[in-house]
Amino acid sequence: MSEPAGMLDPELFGACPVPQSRYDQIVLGHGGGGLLTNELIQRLFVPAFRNDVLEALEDQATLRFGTDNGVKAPRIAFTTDAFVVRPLFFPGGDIGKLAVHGTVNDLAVGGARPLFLSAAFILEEGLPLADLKRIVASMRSACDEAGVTLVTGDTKVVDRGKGDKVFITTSGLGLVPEGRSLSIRSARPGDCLVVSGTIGDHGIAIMSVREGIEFETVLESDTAPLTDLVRVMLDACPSIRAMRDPTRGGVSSALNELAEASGVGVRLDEAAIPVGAEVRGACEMLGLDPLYVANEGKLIAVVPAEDAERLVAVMRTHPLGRNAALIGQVVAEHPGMVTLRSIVGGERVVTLLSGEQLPRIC
Amino acid sequence: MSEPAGMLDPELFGACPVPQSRYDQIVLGHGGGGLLTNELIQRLFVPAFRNDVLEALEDQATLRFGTDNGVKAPRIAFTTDAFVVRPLFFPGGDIGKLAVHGTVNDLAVGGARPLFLSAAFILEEGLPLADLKRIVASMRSACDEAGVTLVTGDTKVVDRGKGDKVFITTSGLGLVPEGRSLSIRSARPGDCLVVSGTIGDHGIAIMSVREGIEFETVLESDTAPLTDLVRVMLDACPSIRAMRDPTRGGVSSALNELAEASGVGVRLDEAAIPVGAEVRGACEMLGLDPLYVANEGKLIAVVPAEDAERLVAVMRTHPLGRNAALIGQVVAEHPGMVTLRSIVGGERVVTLLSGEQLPRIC
Amino acid sequence: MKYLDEYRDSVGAEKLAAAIARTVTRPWTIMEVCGGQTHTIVKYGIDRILPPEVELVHGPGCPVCVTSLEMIDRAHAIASRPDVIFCSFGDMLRVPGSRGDLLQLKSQGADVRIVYSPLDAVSLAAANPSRQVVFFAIGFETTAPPNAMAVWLARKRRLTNFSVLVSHVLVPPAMTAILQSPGNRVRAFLGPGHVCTVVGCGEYEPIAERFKVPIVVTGFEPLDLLEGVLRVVRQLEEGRAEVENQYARAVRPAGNPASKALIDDVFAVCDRKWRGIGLIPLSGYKLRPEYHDHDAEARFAVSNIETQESAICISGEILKGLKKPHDCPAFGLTCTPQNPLGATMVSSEGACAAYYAYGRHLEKTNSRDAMVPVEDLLPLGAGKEVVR
Amino acid sequence: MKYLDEYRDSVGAEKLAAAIARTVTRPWTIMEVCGGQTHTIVKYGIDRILPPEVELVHGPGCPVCVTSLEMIDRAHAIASRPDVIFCSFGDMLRVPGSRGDLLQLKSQGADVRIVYSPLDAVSLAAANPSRQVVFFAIGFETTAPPNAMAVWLARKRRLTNFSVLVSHVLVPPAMTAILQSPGNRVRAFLGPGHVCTVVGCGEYEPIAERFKVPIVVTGFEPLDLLEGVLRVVRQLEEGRAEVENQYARAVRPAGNPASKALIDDVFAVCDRKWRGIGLIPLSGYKLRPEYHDHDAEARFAVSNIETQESAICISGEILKGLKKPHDCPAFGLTCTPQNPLGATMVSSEGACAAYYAYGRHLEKTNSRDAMVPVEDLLPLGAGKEVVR
Amino acid sequence: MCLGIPGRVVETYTEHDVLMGRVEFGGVYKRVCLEHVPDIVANEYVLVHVGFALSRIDEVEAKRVFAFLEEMNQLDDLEAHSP
Amino acid sequence: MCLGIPGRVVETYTEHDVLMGRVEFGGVYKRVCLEHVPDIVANEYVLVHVGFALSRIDEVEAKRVFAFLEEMNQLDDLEAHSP
Ligand code: SF4
Ligand code: SF4
Ligand SMILES: [Mg+2]
Ligand SMILES: [Mg+2]
Ligand SMILES: [Mg+2]
Ligand SMILES: [Mg+2]
Ligand SMILES: [Mg+2]
Ligand SMILES: [Mg+2]
Ligand SMILES: [Mg+2]
Ligand SMILES: [Mg+2]
Ligand SMILES: [Mg+2]
Ligand SMILES: [Mg+2]
Repeated sequence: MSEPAGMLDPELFGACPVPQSRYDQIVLGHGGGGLLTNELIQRLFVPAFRNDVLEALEDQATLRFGTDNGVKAPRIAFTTDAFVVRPLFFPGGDIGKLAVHGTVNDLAVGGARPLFLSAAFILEEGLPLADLKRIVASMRSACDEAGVTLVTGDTKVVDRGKGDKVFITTSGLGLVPEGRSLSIRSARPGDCLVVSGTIGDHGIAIMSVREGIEFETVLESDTAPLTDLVRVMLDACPSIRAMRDPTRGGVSSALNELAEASGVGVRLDEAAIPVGAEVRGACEMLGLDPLYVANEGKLIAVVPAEDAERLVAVMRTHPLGRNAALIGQVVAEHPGMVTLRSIVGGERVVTLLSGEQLPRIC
Repeated sequence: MSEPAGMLDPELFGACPVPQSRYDQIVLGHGGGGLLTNELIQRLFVPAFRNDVLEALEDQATLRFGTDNGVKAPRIAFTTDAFVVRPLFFPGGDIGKLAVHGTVNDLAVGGARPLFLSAAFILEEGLPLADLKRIVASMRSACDEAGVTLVTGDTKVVDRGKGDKVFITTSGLGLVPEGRSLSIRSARPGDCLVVSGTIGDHGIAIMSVREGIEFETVLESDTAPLTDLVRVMLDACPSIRAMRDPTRGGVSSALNELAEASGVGVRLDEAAIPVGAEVRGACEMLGLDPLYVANEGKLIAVVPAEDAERLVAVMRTHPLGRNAALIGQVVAEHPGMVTLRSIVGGERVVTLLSGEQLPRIC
Repeated sequence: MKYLDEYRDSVGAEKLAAAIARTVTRPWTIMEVCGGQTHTIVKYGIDRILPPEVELVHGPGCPVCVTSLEMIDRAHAIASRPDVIFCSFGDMLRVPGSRGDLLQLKSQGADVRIVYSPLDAVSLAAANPSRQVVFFAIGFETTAPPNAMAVWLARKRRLTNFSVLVSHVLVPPAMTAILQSPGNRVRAFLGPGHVCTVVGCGEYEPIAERFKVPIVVTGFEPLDLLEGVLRVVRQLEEGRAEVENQYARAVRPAGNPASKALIDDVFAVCDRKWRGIGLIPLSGYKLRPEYHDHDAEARFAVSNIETQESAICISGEILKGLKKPHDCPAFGLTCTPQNPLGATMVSSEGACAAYYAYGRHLEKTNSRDAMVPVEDLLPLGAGKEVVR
Repeated sequence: MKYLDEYRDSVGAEKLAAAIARTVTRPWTIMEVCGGQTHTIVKYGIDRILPPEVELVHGPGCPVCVTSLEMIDRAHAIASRPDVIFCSFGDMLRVPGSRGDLLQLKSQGADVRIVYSPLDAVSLAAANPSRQVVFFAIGFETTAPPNAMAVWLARKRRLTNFSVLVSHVLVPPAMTAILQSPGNRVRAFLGPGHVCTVVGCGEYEPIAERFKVPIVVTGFEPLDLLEGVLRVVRQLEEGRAEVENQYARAVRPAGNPASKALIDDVFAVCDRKWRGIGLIPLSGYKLRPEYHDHDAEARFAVSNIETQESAICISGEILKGLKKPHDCPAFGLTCTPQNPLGATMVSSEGACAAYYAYGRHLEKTNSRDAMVPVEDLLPLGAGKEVVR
Repeated sequence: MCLGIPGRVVETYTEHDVLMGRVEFGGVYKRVCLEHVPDIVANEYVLVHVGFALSRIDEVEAKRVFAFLEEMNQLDDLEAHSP
Repeated sequence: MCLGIPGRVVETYTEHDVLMGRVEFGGVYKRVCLEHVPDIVANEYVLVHVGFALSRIDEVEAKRVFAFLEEMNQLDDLEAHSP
């Protein structure tokens, strides 16, 4: 997601790297995973903390710790995410499950074997202990399923009206095998893009139970730990160059970040992108584009063209990859940009989500 | 802070490990670092996540990652804390500084050299970007001062009224030198307790600017990174058995946890405990006990008696230890309990804070 | 999905495009009136498969982006009140008034909520008897029946805490204004399919006749639009100027009588200001006096808020089909969906926003240009508020 | 700190303890009336340095723990109202009524705030004219002047949105009740120093005389208490029963005339229920009718809420000095500061809570016993609410 | 203007004397006001805008564009066969 | 009952016709109502309960306990010297 260096040139953008959109306050869109989020990261966080690892803007930092004895130490992947999903319990999951999967997946798509988690809870006064218990039990079983151990944690309580029942921040540690190096910077023209299944399921499941938009249909989130799928993929196809889980901001954000980071163009084929019937129905009804809807438990992989068919075939043997599909190509044209060939043959640009997704009248 | 095994026996306490105090909902006291926090951890979190590392209830988990080549990998300390302090900016610091110091200190008091941090921000709609920028700048300089690098992060935005401007969760990684093993389980009767300076400064500084209690005096928080002090201490006195930063719940919580974990008694000498004049004044005025007030930038060390004097002397050469004092002893009597000899010679028990600290009428 | 997928067929699209190419003999400028049609055109890249003789220009058919600056300022004033729950369609929340948009107001603590339907706002009023629930009733003729139904139902249910801020606009007066503009280039229209489900096709006959323009009432899927263009081009080539109905699966010639009756009961025609265009006589609906009790403008005394628009952007000319987004020097530079200056950038349906999002800007600029130094930006909200 | 540190001197304490030991010849039971004194005694371990002949028993002197269950239920009812900002001293928030404590109510969304001073609540009322600000005016005579001042000031400032829920209690009637109890063992009192700064020492003369008990008005620091005990013991050994003033640095014999006048203006004496003891005639203050407008009980119509206390705990006998916390089978087991069953466990000043916190329980139990199976606990709030 | 999509009526009912219905959109169900399509029966399709049915979808008319495309196909065939 | 501690009056002022003051407690300053200690002057000590001064601390009386302890000391000395 890093931009060409010139874009952050203080000469060009003034000495103050605060986002220069029309907002001088945080709005929901800053958390939407799209353009405003991108601006906040690029203009506020990156300049403040400037260092190579952070600037890579991978979903996880890969670290090597020096040893006393001079032995080459293992590479450790480190990632964090805060989870603020509402409602706490939704069809197919809950905030606890999500908090485990989200962090496990950020490690997995970086090529690491997820091992340890931390969890910090921010609880609002008045939260029923029974709800907390249910969330924590769900986290435990998600940890077990993903093969990780929660080794440290913290709990804070805030005044009623100063929080929203439960927020959970998980951080994760994983081991990156020697020689493995997945990075969103390494996509090359000619590579293929593979998605592991239908897109938009999680975001629409959450929206379907949200106040004001509720459907009379129970749509299930697709949240799942990707550890095992990733293992199968990398075993079969060590040539995979990069993976990303297209969470907030959806496929659009993940691919725009990839295009930016690798300095390549991305060209999607709308007809090839798997979208479930209900997600399509909901998107048509609300005027949303599935490319911008959040996913959990899905990934996008960049793979050399010669291995793409085989990779898709292997993924389809895995329960979490049975709808895997080749959805587009990496191209040399329009670097930093994602385009899409529509089902009727026209072409358009897939930009970053601007603000957050709102149901439309028109 | 782990209890004798029998205390968690489901036969004794029913199958449901939910806290069995009169609260079936979260109240502020659950975050106060005292008895309610303890109950929540012991009855809800520990049973759910049950594993050896977590159950040790150290402020940090110490992990060893297997390597491919069979070489003994370095030991890595891992910790997390959520920061919800109000106001965001207070005399002597801000939430960003605290979020860095808190995590750095949890690593340092475990004997680790702090190296890497992650930060996850939960922002409330309407937060001025200028405030966020100030906080982030403060975090950066705190990182620089403590010698750590922030390598990964996350940002979420919540609806107005569903958060409180900014919450920050930091996680930290540090390297534990081979052979070093500090643990709150290792205090032995005869050991001495050393505090690095006056207690209660941070908690009273925060209280002094809190709505409804404001003083007309600016009290400064003592927040500081303890990395260097710890280094000096361990260099001079490798026999140190344990350290803890007495944050939430104050000295009382830190020592009760130590007494529990090591199965020893703790005996304090009230006259020896350093308390600043203003903190004393504020505590007298509000009816608070400095032993229960939060600290940041202070630590308590457990050291064999023969090294105690020397340790105090060494600490006093360091700016963050200039008021270091020997405040008590580890004893074999009343295991799991902290007692205090009052300035007029009587004795009392120092229990865990029950609920949160409230100013008293009487 | 039935009635959608079959109209998104690439083989059919190719055939229709080929038929258009075979039919057309010289350049024609055709306006699709409706923002939904603009959306389809750019989303599917339809203009790219049309022959170069056919130029599509985008009309003022986005109800969100034609809502006047002062109406948004009134909404802002009402939504700022602590006793009010202010409800709106989602895309209206991003449109900036003089003092920012409603999302910003929400971020500052106002109780602003997105509803899917105006009837949901009525339910909110029933559920919150101690609060004032206000619905921002914007839209073209299409949205008039649901909005009218909300008001009618609130009165029937005696929900005295429900009111609407009405900013309805009508298509035929806007088409007339476009055709009467000096320099008008529009020679034919794709008529607004959804508007016509309500009002029928009859209102368009006098326009076709008076201005000698073919009007083909058209649907919203790729095949609909291509067939609409084909029919328009045939008329143009044959020198006809008739009203045709491409969208007969949804549009009855007489529209929907029940809807028309309800609109007549609740609304009366009035003059209305359009963002980027200005005042068009008899181009909107207001509440009839019988529904005065549910009129938010009266209840919260905001009708004295009047706001002048800035003269910077050319959205008015774009809305009239006289110019294209790329003709604006601000397009993609100081004017982006993040920081829209004019009507046509404020909603994703607006012509400038649609161009920005779906690739026309590829030709001239890069989406990253959205990040510009703050000095280059206009002050927040290009308008100036006048409270009398 | 001046006037504190010098009274916490261990050498002086030793000397006074030695003098007491030299003076005493046989067992005496002395009650310190005031919870603040109890606090000092247990915090500094003073009873441990006294000779075994001197037994200190703890009186009903904690204003928080003697507040009746039904008063808390009334506070609960008022604080539950969305229009109310309910203000209280911090330690009152933890005291459970029939439906939990005020902290729990706050966690459920009520606007409950801690104030340091009643005057801060008046400022809150001025700052929040659209809300009802209610202050929970509890306390002994000591707190009556500040509470009266708050009411007086609110009336003067015409803050019609300020009211007080009054639950004031008076010391002398409680002392009389204790002395009249069958089985009374109290032979002398350490008088309540802070109460006497307001009302003076005169009210205690008739009690000393009628019941032949020495009363030494005593301060709150270790040396104060030890000197108070010494003076009481001297009187007892010499067969005197007088009122003495150990705390003359703060207590004038006539009290504070300005305070007494303000109390008379704002409050009138009334009967009052004490938690754990029951109704004591003429043992409290209520607002005078002139201040009816600031009476929260009337404004929010809560005086019909009456609650019966459970008969489980022996706090009444403890408050009267007839028993000690360890005599209660629930102490430290089903009754803890986390889950208090009775008056004397609810505040850190209460005798049971003080024993629990400061070590007497060492002898019998372990603080970890606080964690008991839920089956063993009484239902939440040991009382039963009766609304007439 | 005016996002409108076709949905299948699953069932109808009245609420506050207004005709309402459960309408399916590709497997997703939503409450829709049917008051202005009073003769609608289950399994028919309506065009829905902001939770309000504007009109019934006419199945015969819906096929017209395909008939037209079919004509063009035959025209193509003709052209292809006649040189 | 009734936490009360001595504080040093730093300055006085009136607010809404009520005598108020800035009072110091070991270096911490707090607003206190002085209306019932009307003759108080700066640097005198007052006994403060819930932000309200109940009485002035009498410096002479304050020393009495120490005089008493002093007497006992002398008594001790006497006892120590006389066998
Ligand atoms: S790009 Fe912006 S400024 Fe230019 S015409 Fe469009 S809306 Fe107006
Ligand atoms: S321990 Fe509890 S139950 Fe027993 S007397 Fe004290 S307050 Fe009552
Ligand atoms: Mg992450
Ligand atoms: Mg993530
Ligand atoms: Mg912690
Ligand atoms: Mg909330
Ligand atoms: Mg990710
Ligand atoms: Mg920690
Ligand atoms: Mg910590
Ligand atoms: Mg993230
Ligand atoms: Mg807030
Ligand atoms: Mg710690």
